[in-house]
Amino acid sequence: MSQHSDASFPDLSAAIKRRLIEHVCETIEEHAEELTRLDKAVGDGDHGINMSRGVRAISAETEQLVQLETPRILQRVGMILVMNIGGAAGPIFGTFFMTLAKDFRTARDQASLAQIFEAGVESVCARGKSRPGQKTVIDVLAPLSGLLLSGKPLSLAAFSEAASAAAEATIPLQAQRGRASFLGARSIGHLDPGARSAELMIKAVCSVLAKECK
Amino acid sequence: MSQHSDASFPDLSAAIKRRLIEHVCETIEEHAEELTRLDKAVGDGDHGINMSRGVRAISAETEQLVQLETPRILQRVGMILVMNIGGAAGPIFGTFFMTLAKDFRTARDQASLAQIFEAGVESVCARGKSRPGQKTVIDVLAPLSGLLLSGKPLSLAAFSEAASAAAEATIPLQAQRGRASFLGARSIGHLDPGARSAELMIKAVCSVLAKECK
Amino acid sequence: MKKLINRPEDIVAESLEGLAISHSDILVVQPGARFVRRRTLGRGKVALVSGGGSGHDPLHAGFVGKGMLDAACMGEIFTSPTPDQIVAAINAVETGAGTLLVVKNYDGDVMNFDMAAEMCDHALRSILVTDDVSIPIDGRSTGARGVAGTLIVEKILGAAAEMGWPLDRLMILGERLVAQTKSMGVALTSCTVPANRTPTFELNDDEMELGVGIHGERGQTRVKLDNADAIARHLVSKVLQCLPVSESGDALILINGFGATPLIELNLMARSVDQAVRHAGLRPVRYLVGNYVTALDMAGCSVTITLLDAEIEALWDAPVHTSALRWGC
Amino acid sequence: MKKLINRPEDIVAESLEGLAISHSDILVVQPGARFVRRRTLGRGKVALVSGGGSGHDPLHAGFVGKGMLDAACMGEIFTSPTPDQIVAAINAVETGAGTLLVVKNYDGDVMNFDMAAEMCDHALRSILVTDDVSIPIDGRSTGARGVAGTLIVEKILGAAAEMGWPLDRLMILGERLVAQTKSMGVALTSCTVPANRTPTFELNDDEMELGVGIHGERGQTRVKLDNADAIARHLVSKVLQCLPVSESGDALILINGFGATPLIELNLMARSVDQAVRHAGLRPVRYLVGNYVTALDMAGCSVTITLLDAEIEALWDAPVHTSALRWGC
Ligand SMILES: Nc1ncnc2c1ncn2[C@@H]1O[C@H](COP(=O)(O)OP(=O)(O)O)[C@@H](O)[C@H]1O
Ligand SMILES: Nc1ncnc2c1ncn2[C@@H]1O[C@H](COP(=O)(O)OP(=O)(O)O)[C@@H](O)[C@H]1O
Ligand SMILES: [Mg+2]
Ligand SMILES: [Mg+2]
Ligand SMILES: [Mg+2]
Ligand SMILES: [Mg+2]
Repeated sequence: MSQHSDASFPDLSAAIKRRLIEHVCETIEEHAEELTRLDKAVGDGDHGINMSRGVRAISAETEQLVQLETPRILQRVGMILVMNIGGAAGPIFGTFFMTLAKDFRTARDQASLAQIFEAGVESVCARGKSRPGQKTVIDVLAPLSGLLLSGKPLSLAAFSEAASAAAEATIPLQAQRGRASFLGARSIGHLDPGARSAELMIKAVCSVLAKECK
Repeated sequence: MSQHSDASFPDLSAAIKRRLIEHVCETIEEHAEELTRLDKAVGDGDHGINMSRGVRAISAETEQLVQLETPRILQRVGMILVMNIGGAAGPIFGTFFMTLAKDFRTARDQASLAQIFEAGVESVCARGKSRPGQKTVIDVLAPLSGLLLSGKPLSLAAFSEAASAAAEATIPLQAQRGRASFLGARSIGHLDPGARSAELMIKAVCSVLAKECK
Repeated sequence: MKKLINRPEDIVAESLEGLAISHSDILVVQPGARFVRRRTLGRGKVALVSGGGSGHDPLHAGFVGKGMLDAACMGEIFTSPTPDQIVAAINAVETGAGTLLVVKNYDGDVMNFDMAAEMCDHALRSILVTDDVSIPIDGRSTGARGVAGTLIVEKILGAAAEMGWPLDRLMILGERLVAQTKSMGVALTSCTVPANRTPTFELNDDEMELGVGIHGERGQTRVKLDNADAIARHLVSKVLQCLPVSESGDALILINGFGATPLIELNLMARSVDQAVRHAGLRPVRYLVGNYVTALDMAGCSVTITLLDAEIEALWDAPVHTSALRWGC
Repeated sequence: MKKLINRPEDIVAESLEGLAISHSDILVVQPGARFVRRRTLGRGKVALVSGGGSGHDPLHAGFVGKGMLDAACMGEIFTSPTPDQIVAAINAVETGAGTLLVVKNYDGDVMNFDMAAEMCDHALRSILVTDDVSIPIDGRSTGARGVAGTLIVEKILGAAAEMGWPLDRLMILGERLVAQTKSMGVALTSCTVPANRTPTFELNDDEMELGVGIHGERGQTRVKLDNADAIARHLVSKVLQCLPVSESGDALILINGFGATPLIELNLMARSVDQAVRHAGLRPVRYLVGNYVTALDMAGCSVTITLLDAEIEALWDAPVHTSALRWGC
């Protein structure tokens, strides 16, 4: 990721913000049926419905959101997700965005971004009483956090690919959190729906940034 | 039907009584699924179940029944049907047999048998507040009564065939009694399940008599 | 067919046994007897006895208890009880003030209850319930069939009997109630009679049967599945066509599920029916919503409307303590 | 998928509206608000608030009323309510004596109720219901999920709250209740989440899922369909393995249908369960049989056993007046 020498990134343009919001929302909507299908296999068959209820609520506020500074957007997006999704996904994704918002103003370089991201992941673990390896969203977020923290220079494409690999890696896991944990060993062999959502959002963000920020 | 000059028929042998009881019961059991299927089309899908519950109760008493005189057998068979079938078929068939029993002792020739049979049909009409043409059991019993009353010499085979023709003739009728009447015009085109039961019993009786009484 | 049962032929007896076990404070089932009676009989009151085929639970056995039925005779699945069974039930609860039979108008029920009545020699009358409005009158001269409205007739007559009304007065009330109570139903599926193992009829995924009874039998017409509001409007308009206009406009509404209809849908239907009934100028002042008069595992519902006056409303509100309906005590 | 609904996205709101219409004497639903509250609040008593995803009707909204819940927050189908919604419900019924939350132990419910609790600043405690015994303990450290036993916890805590018990004492009672209440379920079919239009999973005609929850999700194992007596024996033995031995041996039994199970089958199961429970040396002294904690149109049932002592039994018997549970008044 490109580095800046000033105290913080200059904020993104409203156009890029709009593109980011739109593309994340569109991506989730486009994959809603797949997400529900994944949740039918190991959960209660509503993850796609839940996520699309969340992103539709965000879409409805796009115009107001793009006027805000990025930390405020993250904060508001988190709130919208919490207030509209419910279930497990609402608090999980909502908490993640709201935590990112807290220190986002101090994002300066990969190292500071890594810390912000890590704080987000930790807040999700705390909220869900969960940790990596339990077949949840965290199994996508935690490895990405590790990558960022490693300090190795990282392309958006590589970050994207890592998200996909991490989601994929939930397949052989036995779930220990969320509804899939009720299945015991029967949860093995299925992709975690929440992990797939996290992957989709990360990839949507990376693809917009890759296009717009070069 | 063969004629006797004495005051009444000599009673049938226990062997013939057993054969009659067994064959009527077997015939109904063998056709139970068909009867239920007919009732699924125009009723509540239980006519075969009901009839076989009735004949199973009769079968269980065969040994006692064959010791009785024919009128007592008819009376008892009617009671067993009433007390075990329930629904529409129980009172209908039960009443028929119990009414036959009343005057059966006076059966001497086709003419007296015709009157006994007619009394049976009338008791069913009274019990069911029904008359011929309403797509019920009566549409088999009434024409047979007419045949007997006509005085024309009648073979068991002809009687049997008339029963089949009469049952068949319920197909184009619109039901006006029983559950099939709830369907209005949708009942047209289906064989009445009760009519089919009546046909089967008559044919079973005729076939035993044809074999055993020549 | 998937059901929580042992052998199909034992369903009725075992289910009655279970009912008696879980409500032993109010009910008695004599082993082998195919009727349920109140544990404590009200001496000197008219005995209220009903019954019919099984498969409509909680009707009728679930409505035995204080302020409702004294006994219920349960036949085989969808098969009227037999006369001997009905006589036994009457004899078990009759205490000298006579018996009132509540009979749903089906040929089988009418014939079996008639035969039973002929076998009894004490004071005995019967009320024939004919609330279904879906049967075209042409061709049938024996009147409409009895469906979910039976519950309302049993509850209100039961309250009056509990208050000591004599047989004649109950008859007059019963006939008035039947005239003021009308129902119409719609099925989304048929049901499976356990001994048969397959459903009585099949419906496509986009179809429903309008004007069905409570035996999983076909209805009057098969139409495209519609939404709750449209279904409610249709049922309510059919029912109201057959009801005499009432002065107060007060109505009791029963939204009845057919056995496999989740409560979330019945509650939703209550909203749709409420709108339709109010639109027609009636005031729904009492509601009952639930699976009360069912057809085994049939999905769908019926709407019953009873026109209320102060007397009937007070009898509806009177205390009742049965396994399926309880209030005021 | 066939349901009596309008648009899938309106089911929850329209169904709550219908519930409030048909029980306007005891319930209030604020238009637009996604919670139901008692019409008349008991001043000075601890407020009892519960909630969860919709689709389990009558849980929780059907248990709002005198002697049970003060408010119920209903989320989307099978989706926990959101924190803002829970906070609004708490604020609507809190009268100064504090609030007790009854939460079924699902990650989603726990997280949303936790967030709500963090947003409130008055006295607030929560009871986590963990009655399901089907989940193997290995791998999961957050405890068992909450299923039909929730009804029992809500009824008994509701009675105690109504009698004026303070928050601390309610907490102790609630934790004792949770420890003494265990459940296990079996599904004959899955259910159809309305927005999905097809069932969550398919089962063959000769299969059942053992150890299911109340969301139409897969269970612990898929086995051949068995008869009612065998199913009852299995469920009861699993439940009893997880219950502390009680002194009196008195038990409350809940035979709970999952939404599409006809009462005739549940009554029959009551007989089978009664035999199994007695065989194990317990004395079933209270029964509740019906579709109370459901999974939309899922077929099947669960068995819940609560060990009773004189205090808990008296609280169970105490008057309750909700739309789905009513006695003693
Ligand atoms: N305790 C938890 N910690 C982190 N993530 C969780 C937790 N519980 C569930 N999840 C995530 O939430 C996803 C399910 O979301 P969703 O289906 O919308 O909610 P619900 O399970 O309430 O129906 C799971 O796939 C998993 O990734
Ligand atoms: N009122 C009636 N008079 C004469 N026969 C009748 C009458 N009602 C019904 N039936 C006969 O009974 C048959 C149905 O019997 P069954 O299915 O055993 O009883 P149910 O209709 O009670 O389920 C019909 O096919 C018809 O022949
Ligand atoms: Mg889910
Ligand atoms: Mg029939
Ligand atoms: Mg029948
Ligand atoms: Mg969910």
